[in-house]
Amino acid sequence: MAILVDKNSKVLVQGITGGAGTFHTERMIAYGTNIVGGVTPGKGGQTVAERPVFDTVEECIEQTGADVSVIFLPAHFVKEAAIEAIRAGIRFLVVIPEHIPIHDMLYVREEAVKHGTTVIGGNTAGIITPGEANLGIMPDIAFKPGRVGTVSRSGSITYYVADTLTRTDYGQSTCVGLGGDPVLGSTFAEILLKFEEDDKTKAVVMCGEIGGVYEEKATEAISRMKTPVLAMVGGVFAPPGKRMGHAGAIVEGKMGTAKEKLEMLADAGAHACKTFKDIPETLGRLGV
Amino acid sequence: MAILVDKNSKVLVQGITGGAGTFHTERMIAYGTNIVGGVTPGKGGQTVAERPVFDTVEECIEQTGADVSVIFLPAHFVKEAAIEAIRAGIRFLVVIPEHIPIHDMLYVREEAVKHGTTVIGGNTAGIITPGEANLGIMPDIAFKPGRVGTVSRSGSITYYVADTLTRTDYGQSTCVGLGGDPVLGSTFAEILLKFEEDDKTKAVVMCGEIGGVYEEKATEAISRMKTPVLAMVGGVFAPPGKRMGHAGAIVEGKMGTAKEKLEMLADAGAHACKTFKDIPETLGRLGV
Amino acid sequence: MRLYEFEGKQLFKKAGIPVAEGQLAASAEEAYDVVARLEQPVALKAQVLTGGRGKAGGIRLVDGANEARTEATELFGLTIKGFPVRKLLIEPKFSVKQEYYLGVTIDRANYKLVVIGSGEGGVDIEETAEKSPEKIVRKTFSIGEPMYTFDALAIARKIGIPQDLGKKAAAIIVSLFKLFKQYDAKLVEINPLVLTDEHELMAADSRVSLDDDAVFRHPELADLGIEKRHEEGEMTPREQQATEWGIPYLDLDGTIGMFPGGAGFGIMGNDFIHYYGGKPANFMDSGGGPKPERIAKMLVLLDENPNVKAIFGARFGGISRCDDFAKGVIMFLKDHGLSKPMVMRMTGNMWQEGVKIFEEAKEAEPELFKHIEFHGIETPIEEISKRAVELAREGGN
Amino acid sequence: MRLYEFEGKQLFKKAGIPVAEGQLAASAEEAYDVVARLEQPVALKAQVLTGGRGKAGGIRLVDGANEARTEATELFGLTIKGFPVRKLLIEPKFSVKQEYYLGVTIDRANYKLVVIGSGEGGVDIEETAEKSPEKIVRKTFSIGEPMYTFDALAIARKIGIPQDLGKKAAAIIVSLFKLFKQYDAKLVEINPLVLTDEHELMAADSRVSLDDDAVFRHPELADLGIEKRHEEGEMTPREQQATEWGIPYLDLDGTIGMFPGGAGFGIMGNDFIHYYGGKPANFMDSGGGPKPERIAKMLVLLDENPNVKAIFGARFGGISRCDDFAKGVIMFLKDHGLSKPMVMRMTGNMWQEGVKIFEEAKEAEPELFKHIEFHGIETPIEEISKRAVELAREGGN
Repeated sequence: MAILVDKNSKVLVQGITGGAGTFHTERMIAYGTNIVGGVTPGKGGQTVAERPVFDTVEECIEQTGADVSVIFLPAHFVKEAAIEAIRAGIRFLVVIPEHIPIHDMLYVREEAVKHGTTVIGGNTAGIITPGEANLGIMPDIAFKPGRVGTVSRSGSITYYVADTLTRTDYGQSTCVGLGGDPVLGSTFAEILLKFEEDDKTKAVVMCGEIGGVYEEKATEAISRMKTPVLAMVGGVFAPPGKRMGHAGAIVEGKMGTAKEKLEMLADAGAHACKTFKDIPETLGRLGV
Repeated sequence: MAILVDKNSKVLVQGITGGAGTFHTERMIAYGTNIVGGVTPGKGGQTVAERPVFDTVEECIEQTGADVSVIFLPAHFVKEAAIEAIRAGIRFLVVIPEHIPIHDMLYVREEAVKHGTTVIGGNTAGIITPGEANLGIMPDIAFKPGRVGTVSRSGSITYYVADTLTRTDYGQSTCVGLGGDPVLGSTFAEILLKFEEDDKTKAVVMCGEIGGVYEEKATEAISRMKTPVLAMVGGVFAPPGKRMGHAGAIVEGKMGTAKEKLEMLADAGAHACKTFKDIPETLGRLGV
Repeated sequence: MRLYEFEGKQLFKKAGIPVAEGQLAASAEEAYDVVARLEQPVALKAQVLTGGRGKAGGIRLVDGANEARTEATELFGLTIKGFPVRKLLIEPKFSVKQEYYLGVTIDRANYKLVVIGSGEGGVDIEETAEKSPEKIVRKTFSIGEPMYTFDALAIARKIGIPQDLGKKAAAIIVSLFKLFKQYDAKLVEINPLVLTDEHELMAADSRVSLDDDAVFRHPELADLGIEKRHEEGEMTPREQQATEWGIPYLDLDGTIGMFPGGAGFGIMGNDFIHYYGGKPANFMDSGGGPKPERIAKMLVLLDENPNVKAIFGARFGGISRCDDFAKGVIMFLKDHGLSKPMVMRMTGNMWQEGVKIFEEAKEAEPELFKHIEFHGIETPIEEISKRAVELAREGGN
Repeated sequence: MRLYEFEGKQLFKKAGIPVAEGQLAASAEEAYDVVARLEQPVALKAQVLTGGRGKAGGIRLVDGANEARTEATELFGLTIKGFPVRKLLIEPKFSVKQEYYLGVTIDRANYKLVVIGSGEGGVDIEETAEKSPEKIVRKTFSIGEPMYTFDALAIARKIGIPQDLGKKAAAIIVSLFKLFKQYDAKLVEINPLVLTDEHELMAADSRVSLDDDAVFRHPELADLGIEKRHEEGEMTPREQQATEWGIPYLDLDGTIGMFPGGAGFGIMGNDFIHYYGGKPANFMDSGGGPKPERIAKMLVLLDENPNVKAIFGARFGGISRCDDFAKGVIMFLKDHGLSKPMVMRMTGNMWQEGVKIFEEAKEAEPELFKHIEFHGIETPIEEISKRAVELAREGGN
């Protein structure tokens, strides 16, 4: 078991014929990811990395049975590509590009909720279930199969956490990159609850950072979880970020400093960690 | 019992300060209809027929508890007024004006379905539950309380049918004007099924006419109903109407002549009537 | 409101849908001039607001200007399903490798927009739809929903557009859908969408019907010279008169002048006359809440029609008021006078006021009312219908 | 991308939201000229991309041109929260009977647009929101959902706009909401919306923040002279240099030059240095997939910073590649040379290639690498952080 992707996932790549699309498709295949095809409108009939390319997601699904998609496309194509994937029946969608217009992501999220599709990103390094599937741009070297899940807003933090878990032999069940953009396809809370339901995941490390609202919104989920949650929040020594006018303060409440976020998470029952090496120490103490 | 409106309905009039709005508000009140207020944006605070006028439906509902609305407004204001009423929680909406843009009515219908609101019209004479409430422009003289429901696309046909039922002492439970516009807030099938659930209604007279698709779509409902349905369709001797291009034929199938419509309704179990006097004869034969 | 082919193509062009560069001619000489300038084979296409133009000989392929003049002269002499040909659209001839069908319309029963496509376009598309429904591709949309390129690509693929033209076809489909919404259309069709020997896609014909009730919010149409027009074929003089007066009116071949209230009973009343053995001389609709002047004009149309032997009048006041109705009848009686026997029934909103107006007028000038048999709610409408048939028979003798 | 007040008001005006007729002045003389022409009392308003302008003395009311010159001279000497005043907006003075607040923004946690209104506008709106939440009216919308006049009328009523101005206020609210969507805004605020003694509503200030990532689809903004700009206050020379090179960079007051990969560890790495007793000299982000040239420039910024005693390097290749990273470091070493001690760790995508490039270069020119302590995945990043703190202490001696 794992969450969201495993070796049985049939993965398609949207934007497979582009430079990054082709490069990472080959990497993902080399890892053993079950890439079944790709989509680039107008390039149907071509082949990339021995995988067939289609004009539409619908056709790709018809022909290959794909159920998961990874998007490698310029940011301004993401909205339509994501909506296409969601409507065509993709159940899990990974949005790699960064700088996606915020309004576009609101449309994508609305469509995703309507169809019950899980979306991660934009600006995510992707997701990996070690030994089974690696979707996105994450470096294989950091990961090995194991029993701790991770979810992080930052790609590099994901790598460091995984690296630490690999070195200490905990390994990872699944590592999820939530994404670095201001509006994300999924929230911490949603991913945490998926880990909660996964038998293989004995603990979850969540890594947030200063700014945004998704850490605060995770507290309710954490307080309900039986699976232990370890929490890191970057930016404790960073100067406070900027506010989005009065309206931002009214809608999102107090500016979440890293310290406050960490306190809120700890109050909800998460185990706060300062540096990566606190993670195996905490896991050991918890008997994971 | 009755359907859709009765003496407990709290009715508001949208466009109450306009000429037709004021005239018919006074008529409806004279009939005993429980008109509780009116809405005209910008005219909040005024009084019409001793009823308070508000700027928004929301406020009118807050202050008066209105649950039903009748719209007397120029056609191009109907879309927004109807959506306002539906969102504010009106459960039944009567759209009197004719010549409402078709696309507007599609928006209204979508909103109505989403909120579970019943809409009749546009271009309807309204609805009357004799002795309890008269919403719209129907002439009181034709009606008296009784046990037969009617639903018709045409106002004048409604009056003639009611007149016939009044003269023969059947009377009417509720008479519904479906409306004469090409796209209507409700279908025959939907109104018929409401009559089916009404204890007081012992039979229903439905009056369709040449053109359109709502008669054909009623057959399934009729075949499921226990309450007997009598059907008239106008235009048996009219020249066939115009088709909406090839697309119309493809989407809506064969052109429904009055004769074909009547046959389809009869096949579904409706009792076909040619002239109004066939109605009491049929009711008598059915023992209603 | 149906548009002419050339008007629809103007909208297509604005929307980025490829069409041939066409020119209009309003006379055979103009056609000659256009073709002489073009110096290439062209199609002369009669512009009429009806289908079946091709089968009626409304399209002519010509190679030169002289031939164009000859054929155009013939075309301007044609009347297609009642529509006289007044304009020709002249387009360069093109080769046809394949014909597709594309259309957008409203599915009224399901309250959706429907996009329809087929790989077998042309005049027999309805037959295809009936006999081989699998050759018709449909996709429905809610009114508020956008069409995306991927929706259109899927349609293009399913109707067999060549893969390398998929994106171009998708752009056409998306544009057609946007155009449908932008102009409050009831129907837009490209039939056929042609694949030429040069491997280009082109809209070879246009059919666009807009919602009359929404034209008010599209002043940009008037800028293109597209305005409300009468869409019927040729009218009788009486129909023209009625149209000028704003009264929906249609001549029929019977003897009973129909003077009913409301469109609903306007249609059903005609059936009643048939049931009792008579034949109506017309259809007529008073429109909602007619003023006395309009009522009077309706009666003028009937009284002056030599085919009319008797008049059947019915008014059940709803949005219309019996007092206005009575005033209109009296206006007619005073200003014009009634020369035919007439039986009428009046009831509904304001009937007391209406009856009072009648009675007072009749008391003052009884001779005006000598041809009128007046009834109220006490007489069933069937009796009135029967009586009208009798009166027409008597009058016919 | 935050707009200046006068730019926001340009958008307001285009959208039909009433604003005062303002004029810009870029010098005290221009201010003098404008006020001399206007011949009426005016407000001189410093144009800066930050809040708190009023409290910082950035708004001056003056009655005549001479006074305007004096006050403008003062204003042009001000720096408000790091932003020097370069332009003044000059508007006729108006009376204020009541101040309202209107704003639209994104509720990121719930993925909705939120319209906010209050009957108590002005600078203390956040305090109002906290202490008297009942005085704040909110209405949420899905991104695809239109705002109707009735929605806006309800907001106007609830914030206490006088009934007879309800429709005008509603039009302003609807326009503000449309503007928010039309320009891909993150925030639009009218604070305050003023009710004048003349019983008129007017937007007395504007605050508009647009989504940088969506500016590409609004070329119409450039037509208005609105373009991407640096939104921070005054920059240090090094920050200016970094900005020119397109590198997100911020000077801090420590001694350790931070050369991390990725924004995420860029932030957390700074925490680590603190945890081990050091202080970073900067923030820096390489951006996704940096090319060697950019890597080299990042190092130049650090090496040339006299405050930097040691450099902390970390690269975990993801979208970025270790081979490009290694090439960049070597480019820097060859073209510029490293004068500070540096400890670094490199692993992730293409690490084998990166290590190979390093080793070959080091073998060829070992002296270039003398200040570098190089680590791979075998060394935890905490050790690297500790070592950087040690090196900085040693260097600081």
